[in-house]
Amino acid sequence: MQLQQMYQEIILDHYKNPHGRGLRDPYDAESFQVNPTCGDEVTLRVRLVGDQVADVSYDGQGCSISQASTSVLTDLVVGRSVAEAFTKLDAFVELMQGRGAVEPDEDVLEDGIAFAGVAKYPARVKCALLGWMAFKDAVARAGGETT
Amino acid sequence: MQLQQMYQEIILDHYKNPHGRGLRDPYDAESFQVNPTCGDEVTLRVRLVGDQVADVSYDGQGCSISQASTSVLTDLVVGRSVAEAFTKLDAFVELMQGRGAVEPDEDVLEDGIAFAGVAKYPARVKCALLGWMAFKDAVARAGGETT
Amino acid sequence: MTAVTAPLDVAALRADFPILGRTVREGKPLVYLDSGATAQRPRQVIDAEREFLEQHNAAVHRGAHQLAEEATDAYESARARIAAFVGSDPDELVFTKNATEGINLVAYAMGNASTAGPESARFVLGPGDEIVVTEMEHHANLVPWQQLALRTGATLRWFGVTDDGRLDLSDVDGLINAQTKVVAFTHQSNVLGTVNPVEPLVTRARQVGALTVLDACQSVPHSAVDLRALGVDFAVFSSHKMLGPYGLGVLYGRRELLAAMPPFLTGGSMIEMVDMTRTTFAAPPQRFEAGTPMTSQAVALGAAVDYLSVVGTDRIAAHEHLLTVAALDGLAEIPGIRVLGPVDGHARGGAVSFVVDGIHPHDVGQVLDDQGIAVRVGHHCAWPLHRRLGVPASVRASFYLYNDLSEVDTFLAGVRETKRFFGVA
Amino acid sequence: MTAVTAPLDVAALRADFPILGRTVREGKPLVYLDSGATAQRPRQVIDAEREFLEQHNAAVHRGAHQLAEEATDAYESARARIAAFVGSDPDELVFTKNATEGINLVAYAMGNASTAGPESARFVLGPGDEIVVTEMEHHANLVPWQQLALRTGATLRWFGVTDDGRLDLSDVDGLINAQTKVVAFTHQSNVLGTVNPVEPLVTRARQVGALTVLDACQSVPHSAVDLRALGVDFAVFSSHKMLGPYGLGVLYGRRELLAAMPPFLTGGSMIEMVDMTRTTFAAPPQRFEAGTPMTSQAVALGAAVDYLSVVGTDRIAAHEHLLTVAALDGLAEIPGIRVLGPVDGHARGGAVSFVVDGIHPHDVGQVLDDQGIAVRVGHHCAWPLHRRLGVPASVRASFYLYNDLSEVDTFLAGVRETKRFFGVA
Ligand SMILES: Cc1ncc(COP(=O)(O)O)c(C=O)c1O
Ligand SMILES: Cc1ncc(COP(=O)(O)O)c(C=O)c1O
Repeated sequence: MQLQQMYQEIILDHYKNPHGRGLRDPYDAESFQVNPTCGDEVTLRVRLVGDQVADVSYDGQGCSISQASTSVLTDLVVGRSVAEAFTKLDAFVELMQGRGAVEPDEDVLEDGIAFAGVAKYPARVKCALLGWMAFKDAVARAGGETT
Repeated sequence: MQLQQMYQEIILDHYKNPHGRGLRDPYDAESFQVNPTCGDEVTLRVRLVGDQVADVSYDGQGCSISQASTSVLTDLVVGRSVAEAFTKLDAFVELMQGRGAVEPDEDVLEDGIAFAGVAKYPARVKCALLGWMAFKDAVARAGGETT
Repeated sequence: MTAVTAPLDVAALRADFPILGRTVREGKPLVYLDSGATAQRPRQVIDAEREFLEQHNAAVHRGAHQLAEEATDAYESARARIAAFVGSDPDELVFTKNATEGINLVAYAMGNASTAGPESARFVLGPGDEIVVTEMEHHANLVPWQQLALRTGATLRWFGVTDDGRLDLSDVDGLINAQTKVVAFTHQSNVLGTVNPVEPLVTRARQVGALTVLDACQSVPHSAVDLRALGVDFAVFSSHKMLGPYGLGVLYGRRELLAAMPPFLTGGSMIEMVDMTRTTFAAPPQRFEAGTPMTSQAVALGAAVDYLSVVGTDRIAAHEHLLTVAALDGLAEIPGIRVLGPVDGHARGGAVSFVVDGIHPHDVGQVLDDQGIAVRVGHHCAWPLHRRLGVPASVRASFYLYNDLSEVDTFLAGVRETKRFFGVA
Repeated sequence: MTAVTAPLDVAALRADFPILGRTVREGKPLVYLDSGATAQRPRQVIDAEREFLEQHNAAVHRGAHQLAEEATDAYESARARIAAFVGSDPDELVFTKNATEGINLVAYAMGNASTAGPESARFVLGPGDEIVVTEMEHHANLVPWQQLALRTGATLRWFGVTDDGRLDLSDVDGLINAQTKVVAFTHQSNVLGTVNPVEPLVTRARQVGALTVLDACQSVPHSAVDLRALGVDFAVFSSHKMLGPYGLGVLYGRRELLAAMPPFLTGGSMIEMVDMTRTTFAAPPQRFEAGTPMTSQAVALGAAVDYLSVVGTDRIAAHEHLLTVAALDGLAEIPGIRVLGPVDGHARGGAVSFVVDGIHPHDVGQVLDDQGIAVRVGHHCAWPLHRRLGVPASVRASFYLYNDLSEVDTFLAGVRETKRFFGVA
């Protein structure tokens, strides 16, 4: 069964016990993203302080992959500079679009490397990226400097 | 060559020397018909006196088949009752739509039997019927009784 | 359901479908339960298209050469056989690219009626007029009407859906009233399997002079449908859901309506006369078939309806009924499963949608896929219906003539395995 | 013309096209000179579609199962290769059912702009605005604009045609002016063969802020076309004229224009969110691809552009040039022939239309057909052009990569035989 490659323990853990879930104030910008084929959706808020990502909070509904990847996202970006966060975002997007051929860097992606198996299932890549796209959009709306 | 079957001498004669051609007054109704694929067209007038087809006059442009069949039409219907004319029309339509399987009745169709070969070429059937459809339409417009 | 027919020899049928011999996901035999999205094609259909292309292909209705004659004959013969298959005549059948285009065609033609001649007056819509749909429509039979309402100022209204997945027909006379211009509804839900009663809606629509548009995408492939007997004004269905090729849909329209309706797409082959400032249009069905048609696809759909006719639509319906009941009964035995729509086989076709408590449909679909079982997950282009039933998405298994009871068992085992995998009791 | 390329090995190519081995009319070898209407398909293209259907077929962009993944990959890979073939990117390429739908799509989307959001303001048309076409357009690039003018109150204007079949460009600045919203014109005439200069029209249209729509139906199949380099805003072409299947056309649109343009056909797969009262739409190209797409046809067109690329579009153009010049020179030697359009090979493609003094085109076509030569007769969906040139109809011979010089000779002999048969000196 290839299934374990996709549903790594880490993913299922984040799914069952998501980090940072729930919408919080204060925030600078909010983004709503939807996956039009399955109706999964996420509402995500960012709070920037200076060039730091001070908080990310979110709510939504979706599959284990989309929920877990948003949970991992908050672990990876909160407390970092926007530039660092975007380095991780780029690495995560590259991993997910790599069709399983990209070797993830654990130093950059930490728990995010667990999604390497998902990249082999193109239909699920969108799920994995849903929260990340919301984060990218919210930072842009908040006027955050990404470089 | 199957070609001679289609282009019978009679057809070519009518084509070169069409009968009854030219638009004449008086008339009761006029019909304009066009073949949308090739742009061939005919304008045809009928004059009814009582239940008789007193005159058919026409003008237009088209291939040998459409021109000759309109010429034959005038020979067949002028001076007949509308009912007789429509008997001939029905016989001609049946012949043309018969794909070469209908045996034409010379007593009814006279020179019209020369078109039996045309019936084998479905793309040309419309040409052969162009003037006949104009006649049918013009009689209907003139309020002629067809039975 | 017609139970008096001989059962299908599914093993023999399956041999006609090359793809069903495939394995997926490291050697698992393919269990294809996604025919509601698109059916697979038997070699008879693929061969018919190939034979046409290799022997008779040419532009239809245009050339005067032998190939053009043969191609035109093949194309129009297909139209006649497809028309007969749904109880209509060839001049009432318009070929479109899919069912979606067919519905858009009617909606846009109605929009165009206001700038067309007086003969199309009955198609004109404006503020105060109403368009009626249902809450269980596929987006294809909802969004075009929303857009038509937006463009014309007409109002969109709809029949609700009951908790058990039937149309709420408690206020037919209120919803379809003197203001109503169109009533558009599905014959068979692609999510719930529900077969809707056509008669009361058509009767009421006729009383008030409204046009009826039937979405027959899920009924025509799976049962004997006689459009003329149903009495609808328009109907659509899609070739690719009934063993035919992609890129072809069918719009049926009653002869006198097609004759009065203004064109939609314009261009070659649908004209009568053209000059730089003005164009007049051909008679139906050509009026609605602008440009080079889907010639070889129509020929192939002709072969598909021949195939379905030989197997027998009643036998297909009876066979699917068997599979559906087996699936419903099996799912009922698994705790934590909620089936959307009718839970028994009465007036329902072979689409079985469900949710599993505690597991997202995407994740259910993934575990099934891992076992070679192809189902569909998501809202199946019926988002408002899912919202109405309180779920964001669902898993859908849908059956066709080539599925058998052992596949239903594999599917049920797969659902149980999904629960085990995610540790849901 | 590029003469530095190696000549085509036509005999080898012909072996790929099963239909070319056929005989017609009592054993005459088929001489197919009607590729301007529709091209024949090589087995590589037919095989690619079959392989897809027998191994990978499923609904794209929807399922989460393995077949759906494979089908989506095949479909999108085809889009990417087709985009590269015409110098564009996959997200700028919309699949339609034919080129005609592509032009209608742009015209209807412009019509819809008035009830869409502010981002589509630049597409809005109304009284006082002008649409510019040419007198040599195919009906597909004329009637949709007439209808748009009719619906919006805009005015249709057009470039005339000179006696020798070129666009009359003496008043570009007058015709394309501050009122102009769209300039729609053909790249290569399907009747005259004339290749129109794109640059001056695009330059002027840009000056005044008008959109350009290029009908590339007759150029893309026969030569190397780089749409981005041409600088047009939109372009259309048809699969079936370039060795691909029926039922598929391509609309190219510049990224930022597609992004701002409101949808045309609505339904499944083109939405973002749907509820009963309101729908938002997906990003391009999906926004313009409502319903189940022409999946297997796109895969097959992908194989067709692969085939054309291996042969080489420049070599194809050079080869057709050779045939065209031979046909023109040969016709010039037969008394009583009038060729419509350019009589030499300069800036012209391989469509050769003509009339024979004293013999109606239908009758010419019939005699040619009797000798196995398939040409087209009629107005070739360019009725205004024929009227302009003072003829009701014409005979058209059109060439493609699989034709050879011996077929041109057969054709010329056929024309002479026609004159003999009808006794015309
Ligand atoms: C120049 C031109 N434009 C448009 C078309 C229309 O293409 P289609 O019929 O494939 O939509 C054609 C072919 O018929 C053509 O030759
Ligand atoms: C009920 C129903 N209506 C409409 C459609 C749309 O059909 P198509 O995508 O072939 O246009 C479908 C299938 O997707 C359907 O199931």
